[in-house]
Amino acid sequence: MAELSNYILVGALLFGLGVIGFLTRRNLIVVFLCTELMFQGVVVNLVAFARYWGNLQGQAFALFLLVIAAVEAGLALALVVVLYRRRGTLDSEAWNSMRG
Amino acid sequence: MDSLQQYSILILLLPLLGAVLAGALGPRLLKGATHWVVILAVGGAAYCAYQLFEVYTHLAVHTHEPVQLVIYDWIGMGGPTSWLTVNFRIDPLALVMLLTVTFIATWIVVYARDYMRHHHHPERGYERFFAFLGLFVFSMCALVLGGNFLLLYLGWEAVGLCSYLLIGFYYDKPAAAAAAMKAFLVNRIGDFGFGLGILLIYLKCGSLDYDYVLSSAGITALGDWAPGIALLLFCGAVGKSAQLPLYVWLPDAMEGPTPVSALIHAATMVTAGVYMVARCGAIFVTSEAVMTFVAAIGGITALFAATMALVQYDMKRILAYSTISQLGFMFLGLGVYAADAAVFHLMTHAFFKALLFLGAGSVMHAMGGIIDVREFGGLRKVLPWTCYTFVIGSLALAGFPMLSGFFSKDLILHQALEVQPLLGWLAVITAGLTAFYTFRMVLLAFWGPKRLPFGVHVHESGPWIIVPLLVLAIGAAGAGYYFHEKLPEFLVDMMTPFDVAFEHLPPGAVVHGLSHEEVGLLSGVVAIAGIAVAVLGYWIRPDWSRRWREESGWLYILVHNKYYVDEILATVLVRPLQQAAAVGSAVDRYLVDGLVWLVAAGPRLVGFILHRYQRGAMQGYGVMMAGGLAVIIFLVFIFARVLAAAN
Amino acid sequence: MVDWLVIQFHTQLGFSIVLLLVVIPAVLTGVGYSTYFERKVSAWLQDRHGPNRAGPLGLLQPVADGVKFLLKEDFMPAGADRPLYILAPMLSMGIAMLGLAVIPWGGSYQPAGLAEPLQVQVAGLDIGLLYLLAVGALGVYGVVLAGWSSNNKYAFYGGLRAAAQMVSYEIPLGLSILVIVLASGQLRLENIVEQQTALWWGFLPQWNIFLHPVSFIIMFTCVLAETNRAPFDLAECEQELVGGFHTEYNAMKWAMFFLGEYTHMIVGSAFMVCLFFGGWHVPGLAAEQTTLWGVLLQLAVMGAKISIFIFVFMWIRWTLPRFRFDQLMRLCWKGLLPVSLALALVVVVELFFNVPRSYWSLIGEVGVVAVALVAVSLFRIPVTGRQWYLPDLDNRTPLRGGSV
Amino acid sequence: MNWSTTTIAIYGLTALGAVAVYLLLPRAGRSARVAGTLLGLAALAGLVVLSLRSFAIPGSEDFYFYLLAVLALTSAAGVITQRKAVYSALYFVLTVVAVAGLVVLLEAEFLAAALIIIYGGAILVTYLFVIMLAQQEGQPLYDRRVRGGWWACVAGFLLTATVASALSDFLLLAPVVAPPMTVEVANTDRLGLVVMTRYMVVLQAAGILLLLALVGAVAIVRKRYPHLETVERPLPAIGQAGREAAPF
Repeated sequence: MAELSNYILVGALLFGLGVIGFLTRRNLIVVFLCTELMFQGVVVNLVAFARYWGNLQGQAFALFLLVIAAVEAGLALALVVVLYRRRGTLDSEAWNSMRG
Repeated sequence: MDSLQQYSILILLLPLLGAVLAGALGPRLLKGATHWVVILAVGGAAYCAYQLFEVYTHLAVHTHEPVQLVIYDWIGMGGPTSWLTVNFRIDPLALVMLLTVTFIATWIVVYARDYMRHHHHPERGYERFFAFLGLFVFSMCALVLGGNFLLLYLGWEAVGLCSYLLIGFYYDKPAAAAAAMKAFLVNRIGDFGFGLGILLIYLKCGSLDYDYVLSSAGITALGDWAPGIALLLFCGAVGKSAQLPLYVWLPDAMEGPTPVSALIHAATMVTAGVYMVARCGAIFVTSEAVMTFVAAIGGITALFAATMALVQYDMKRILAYSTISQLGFMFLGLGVYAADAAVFHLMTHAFFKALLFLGAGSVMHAMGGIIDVREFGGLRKVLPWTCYTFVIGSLALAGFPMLSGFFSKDLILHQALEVQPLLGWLAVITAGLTAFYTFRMVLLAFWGPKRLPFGVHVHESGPWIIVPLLVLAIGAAGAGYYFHEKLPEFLVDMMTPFDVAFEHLPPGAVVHGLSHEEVGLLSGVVAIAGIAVAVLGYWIRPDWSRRWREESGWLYILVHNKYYVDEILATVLVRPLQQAAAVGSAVDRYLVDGLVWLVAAGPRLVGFILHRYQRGAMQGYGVMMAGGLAVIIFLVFIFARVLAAAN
Repeated sequence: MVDWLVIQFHTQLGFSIVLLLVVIPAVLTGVGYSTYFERKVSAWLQDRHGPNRAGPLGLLQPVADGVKFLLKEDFMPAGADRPLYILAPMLSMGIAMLGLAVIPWGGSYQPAGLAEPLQVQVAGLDIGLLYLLAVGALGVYGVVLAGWSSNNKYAFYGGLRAAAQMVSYEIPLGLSILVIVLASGQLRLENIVEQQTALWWGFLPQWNIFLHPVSFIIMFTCVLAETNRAPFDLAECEQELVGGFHTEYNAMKWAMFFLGEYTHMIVGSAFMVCLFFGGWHVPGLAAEQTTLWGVLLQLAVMGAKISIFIFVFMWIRWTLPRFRFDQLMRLCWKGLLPVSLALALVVVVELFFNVPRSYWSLIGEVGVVAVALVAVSLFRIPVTGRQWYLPDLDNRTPLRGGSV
Repeated sequence: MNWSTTTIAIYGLTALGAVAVYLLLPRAGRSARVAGTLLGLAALAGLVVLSLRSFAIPGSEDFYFYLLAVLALTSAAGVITQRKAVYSALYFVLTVVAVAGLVVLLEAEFLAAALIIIYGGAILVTYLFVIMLAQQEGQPLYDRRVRGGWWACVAGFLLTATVASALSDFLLLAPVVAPPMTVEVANTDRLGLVVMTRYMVVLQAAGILLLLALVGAVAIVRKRYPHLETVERPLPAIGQAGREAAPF
């Protein structure tokens, strides 16, 4: 039986890959995909903790995390569609009008 | 017991439900039929009040004992048992108030149906109006039914809120908005004292229930503070019931729709102070000085307001000053240990003053919104129903023998002449003035040659208006005779503290001057004399009144300008406060804001330097965030490791 | 042979392998003959003969088709996304076949010399129902990817339509299944089937269809939509989109889509049979049939029930006209979704009040439908018709931006 | 092997992985995909070897764990290194499936099914939908080159390495072994009980959140301007529109 630290490591690496993707990719949709990737890492962590602590709270939280992910997908994609309609591009650099 | 609980809860819930329905569904769904909801709700409350009365009087237990109903625990005050509960106290005083309030309110809501519909204002708030009325009835019933001071305070403030909302009902009229604000602010002064009083009661007694506070144990717990608390509570009564010096809001409150003036500013809300003092008699009678103070405020206000009513031309304002004056009578009654008479007067006054206001409203309705008696006259022929019901109300107000005002005023005068002879004689004079100014108004409006404002199509009001007038006229005529023996009997329990204190007055404080019958004769004669003078001056020889006015010179000017009270208040209170506020504002703007600006200047400077690094690309921020987070985690990790090594 | 294998492994595993070896060829053959059957049905419905050349009654037609598919030129359209173009049909068929794993094809089987009975099921999962839903949820990828990778506008529109349609119809599907899950308190398909083997009044099997007919109708509708069958085959409607998502496909890759669709139909039918029609249960026969012959009889009954469903699918396809796409979506979001939500609510309330598993639930469902019908007729909710209350907006989504 | 060597190993392997990801990221000119792949595989193998020491006897479950973990990580790398957004999304589906497998290993079957149904069946389909809607012609420039890849890789590496080493360090000090599961009640039932009792309020809040998101998404995307051609057309009277026969 694998140890908790193994699952933690997998979760952390998934999260880290998500972070790198989030920071480097310029396509807004892929950027959002990378946030979902970070969610995956968190899910692995939560469920692993739940298993090794012998309770279900981690699973419950993972379930709510799915809700958050769904909400995020819905709203983010709606925004992406609107942004795309405005500028005709998905490049995140097209949206820097908030610069100081 | 159960039915008591059900009925008392229904009395509260029905108007609230009506208000909520009218407010929520009115604008969209009910529209022109909104009044039905509120009429049914308030009428239902009146029915429930009557049933409550029936059940209460037929209780098997000893009659007239107060019944306490605990509805639910409300606020935990720490400790396992100490709860502020929502409890009702049902006793004769509450019942009299409830019956009066719901009965009058029912007829006024009926009246408002036509009045608000065919009003000269471009009406937008028909549904709003009825929702507010329902809310008011709910608040007033909560005030009266409540079994502790907190509920009393709640109801007290809630009726204040309704009053504010309804005075400012025509919020697009600057005068109405200003009047609403004025009423609210002036009431704040009184309510501040009232709230302090309640807090002191809680501090001293550890409870707010009437049951405990007003019992001998509670009074003992209050100890030396009782007179002070009584004064503070009276402070609230002065504000709410428009006594000297806080009466200034009531005449201005006439900016509200007339049904509101009738219900709130004549019949019910303004009498809350009287109810409160009667309720808290046990606290007030602990000090003779306080009672004298109450009586003095009442007596002086009565005279003072009556003189101002002499020279007004606006019917509603005359009635407003009259209301202040009559409220003064009630406080005089309370101050001379005749609380039953005061409550009796409260009830009869509710009938005839509501009637008079509604009558004035009917005139206003017919005149297209004009209410100044100089602009019309001789309406007797065109508005017969209004005229004769109005005359009945006026006679009752004037204290014409055998009408309702006569009985109640008579009781007060009798006791006042015994306990405070000076104030008693002042009150007799006031009674005469009352008769005079009432009939001055009646004669100016309804008698004499027919004069109408230009371009007004005059018509008698419809049954929705006439029927309430008739019902209230019957009440104004007959209530005094019908109740003048029953009511004091019914209220005998409430009178116990007053009676005990009265018995214990020092010898010589009570003057046995005139007998009951003699006082009745006196007041009857005074009333008829006042009416006769008015008839002489305003009907038979109209030039006499003009001559009186001219000959009184500066006195007339003084009274006509309402003794310059508003101006004095403005000079003494408002201006200094405004100056202080200006100073405060300057301090705030330059000193405090300057400091804030200085504090803010640092980040601004930093921001000025850093802003060029904000490229507006979120991922750039993301890099910084991730890197920073990593550094922090790393430091924490190292720190934890070092700690672990140190241990 | 079966006994030998089972005793060899001494576990369910061996039996599952045997079952797999039986089921997959059987299903594939069934799929092949479904295409034949479909053509025959359509022919009967249109009063013609249908395939009757290859073999007796045209029975060898699927074989001939297979040969043709294998021998045709494998074609790759220009500008297609090569890996995905190849992956799409594989996904379509493979994912459809995954569902076969949890279908209970029969009750339990007790071979001689074995202590515990074996489940006639490849994998008895705790969450068999959810597994089926999950697999069904993944089924959309084949269609969407095919549409996208073909580099063809019609195919692309077909893919988009399929995506929107399948995501939408999954919700009422899940809710109508939830009704059964709530009522039975089970997520294992075999347990749900076993619950339905009890009898009313000694003769009427307690099938869920009698208790939850409305739920069944909703589920049936959704399965039609999920399998892209008419009248919901908007993703491949030839009048508008040529061939829809498979416009550019031919030969074996096209055949795999075809096989995927029919496998999907079989799995969906098996699913519905298990949920609503007592699965392998033979009416009039005791539920416990642990002999080999009994199990075979159950397998046959299961197959018969599935075949009836497939016939109904075809019957509907050749009878009803196709929906318009907005009607399709409106039917889902304004018709099926509210009703199935209400159904779930009714079942929850019945559970809360411990209403026994009897005709009460039937009354509840009928009530929900009555209310829905009244609401639709009173408020004129446009479930499939035109919506009159919306102003005319430009509902076309510009594909290339900048239309603001 | 004590903790400090483990930490150093984790740092080193993560750095190796970061370099691999950097090499794999799409950029202008020739990208060193082969080198990146090899480095990445090396890093993965190192991680596997590193963690293998914690098993006395690797069992079949551990085999599945490694299979799924490697699958999850490689497909996650695929998500962030693919040039076409569609491929990113598909790799993500693969990640979800792998994570669901890991979750099954952790005996949370319900959550695994929920992951696949919600992520695979709904969220990712929506992503695909939007990707297809918004990206019609070839590969745009912004998908073919990343920006600031170097800094991002450093930041991501730092974050991952610190988190992973910190966590696994504390866990290594007190190795946590899974307690045996007491499977009397099915996972779904127990999860349902927890969610419906202890997290009732959270559940309600989640429902409200979903509703808000639904309304919000519709409000965001919905266009409020009438189309020029249709502006003139009068609206049909209420209740009449359904009756006008216009099938198209």
